[in-house]
Amino acid sequence: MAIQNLLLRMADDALIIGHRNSEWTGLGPILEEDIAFSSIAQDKIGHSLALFTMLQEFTGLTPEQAAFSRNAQDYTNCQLVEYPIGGYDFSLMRHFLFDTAELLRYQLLRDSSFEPLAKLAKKVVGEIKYHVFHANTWVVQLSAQGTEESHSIMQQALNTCYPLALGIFEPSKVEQELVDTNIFLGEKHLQNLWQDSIKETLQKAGLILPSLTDETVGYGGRYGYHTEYLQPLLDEMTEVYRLDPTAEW
Amino acid sequence: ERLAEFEAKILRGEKIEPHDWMPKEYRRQLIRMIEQHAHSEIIGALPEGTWITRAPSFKRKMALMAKVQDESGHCQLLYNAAETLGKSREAMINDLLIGKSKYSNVFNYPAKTWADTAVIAWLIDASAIVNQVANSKGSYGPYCRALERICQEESFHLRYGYHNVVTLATGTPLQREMVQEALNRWWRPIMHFFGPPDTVSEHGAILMKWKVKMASNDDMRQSFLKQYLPKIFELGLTVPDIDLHQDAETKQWIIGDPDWDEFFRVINGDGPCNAERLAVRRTAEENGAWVRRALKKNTHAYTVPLS
Amino acid sequence: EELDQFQTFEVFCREKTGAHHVHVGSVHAPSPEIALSFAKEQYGRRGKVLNMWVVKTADVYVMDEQDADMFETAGEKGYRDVVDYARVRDRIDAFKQKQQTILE
Amino acid sequence: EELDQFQTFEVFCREKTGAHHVHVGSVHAPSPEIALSFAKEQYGRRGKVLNMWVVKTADVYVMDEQDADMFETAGEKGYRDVVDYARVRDRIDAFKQKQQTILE
Repeated sequence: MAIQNLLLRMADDALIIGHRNSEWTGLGPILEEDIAFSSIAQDKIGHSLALFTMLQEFTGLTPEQAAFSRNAQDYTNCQLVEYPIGGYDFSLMRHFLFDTAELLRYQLLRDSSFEPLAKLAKKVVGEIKYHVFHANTWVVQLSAQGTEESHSIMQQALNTCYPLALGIFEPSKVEQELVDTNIFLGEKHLQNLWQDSIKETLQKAGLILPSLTDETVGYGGRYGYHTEYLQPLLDEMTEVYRLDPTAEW
Repeated sequence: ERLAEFEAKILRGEKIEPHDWMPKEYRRQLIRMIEQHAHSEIIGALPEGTWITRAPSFKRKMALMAKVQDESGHCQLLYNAAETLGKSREAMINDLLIGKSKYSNVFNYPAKTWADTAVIAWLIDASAIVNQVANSKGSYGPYCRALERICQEESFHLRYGYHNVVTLATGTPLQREMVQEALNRWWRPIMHFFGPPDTVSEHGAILMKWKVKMASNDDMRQSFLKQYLPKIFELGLTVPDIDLHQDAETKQWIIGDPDWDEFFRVINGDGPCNAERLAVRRTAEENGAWVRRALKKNTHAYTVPLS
Repeated sequence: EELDQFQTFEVFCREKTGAHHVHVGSVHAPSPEIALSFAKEQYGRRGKVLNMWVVKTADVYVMDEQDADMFETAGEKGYRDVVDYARVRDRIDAFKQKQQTILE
Repeated sequence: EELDQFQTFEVFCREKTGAHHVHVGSVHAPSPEIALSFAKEQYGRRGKVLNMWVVKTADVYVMDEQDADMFETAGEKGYRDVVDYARVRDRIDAFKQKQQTILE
């Protein structure tokens, strides 16, 4: 089922990036930013919960079973989201590139023929708009309006993140079916919108897109090929759940 | 003269506001107390924070994230309240990192298992609330207003913690054992949380008169025991204190000696996690320095927040 | 300076000690000092106003209306509110019930 | 080393229920946009916030507490002399007059 493929990769993306960004809770560069970034991570986990709940209709698995009992090769998140949080520059740049795509994706999905997904999209678009507002503000603040030092740090983060971010749009094997059934207009279309959208902020931030070399592009995630970082993340995430998956936690 | 008017105002139950006249000692003691409360919030976020990535369900994960986020939020509110007294936030953070200013001793112990986070969220937040509710009737406006919002948000922590402990205590044998062991580890630090019996604590008297400190350590401990021991026993859990008993007539709970030497040893830096907590805090501050340098570039002179 | 081009100031008052400052309205005035005296005139008359702030309206940054949708879902996050953790009573009673039957 | 301190903004929230913006606290931030984003998270992550203002603390003019006694009389004695108030009064009326004519 094409819709299952779409729901699962969206759920996996949101869960893994929410999990990674939650690692900043209590450790952010500034107290107020710590609070803001944690809210964004919580929203992501909330979105993944909503998507896994939708998937339950098809799979019969509860969100916990779906999320806490799969190994890396069964995960379909893009590789960008599984990388360790690194410095605040990496996490911010990933947040900017990922959430710009996420907002555009949910805006498109408001007209999806798959009713539950259209309903969810309408509900969360406001939240994600704030995520993008937050990301844009910080990228511009630390690049154009920051110091020489912060500008070069952010440029370097963009050089690292941009090739990985292209993995968000890696077409799945059900792409055409999604487009034909008007569930989703397709990753290609989304990527075009995304290229224009990030260009605007990057110009304001005085950052330039890196030139691409094929092997750095972050493809593979949609087909279960992941970096060495994902399995340790999943082992940690499920450490308590695995003590007794049948218990109520 | 001004001191008399100041004390009369407090007696009438009015609040002192940032621009009012106040004795130097009042300002100093308030900054010390609010600063320590703020430090305890940011350091308190660390033991629980390590379990966010291992929370066993979506709701627990989101709730623990929201709880630790609240602790950063409360720290921000409290630093603001202390800043209205004229000490900048960076100076307070600096005093924390160089060990000059203290934080609540209970966070110098490790959260060993998931059940530890449940006991922390319930009983340590409950202890903090006993303290905060008392202080929220104090004399300094900005601190009371901050505590008003903090107490509202803490009510979620308490309910979340209790729900978590109850789920474990009424769950599988493994869960029940895990929460009993956590309770055994945390009981003594919780008894220490309210501070040594009042005869020993030297700040007492003047702070009470100026409504900076609103209740004695023993009264607060007793209020905690009265409210929460019945709930612990109701779940069939025990506490590691063979001398603990309730006085037949006065209904007061009498506790065994929680070893105040250990309390003073740990508060002066010799607990299991003292070094680790400050090290993590220092790393976080250092990692964020480039961000703060970038932000500071285009700002004007610092002004003391208003209220 | 141009006196008859009066700018507006937003006015905030604290009614009694311990309370928050509340926005009560705005005044036209050429300078903050005069704005404060007008504000006292207009808003200080009724009750005993203890403290007053004025701010040039131009200095107030507003989250614009069409961004209000960013706040919309804030209220629905049950996981961080008390309400989601209420049904504890029945779980304890069920547990005590089970303990009872084991003892017999 | 010189501490990296930056400015604060005072935050005012309007809740769904209340009509007035109420002062809820302040945030450290380098710019109004970031201050708004911080304020939304710190003071708007729970419940019923509809709208938010932020103002640089430095832009807030405060009626000093010592002047509080100036207010005390307001409650009892009504009119109170302010030096050039009379001259400024008719100027405001003139200003309002002019506004009126422009509007018509």
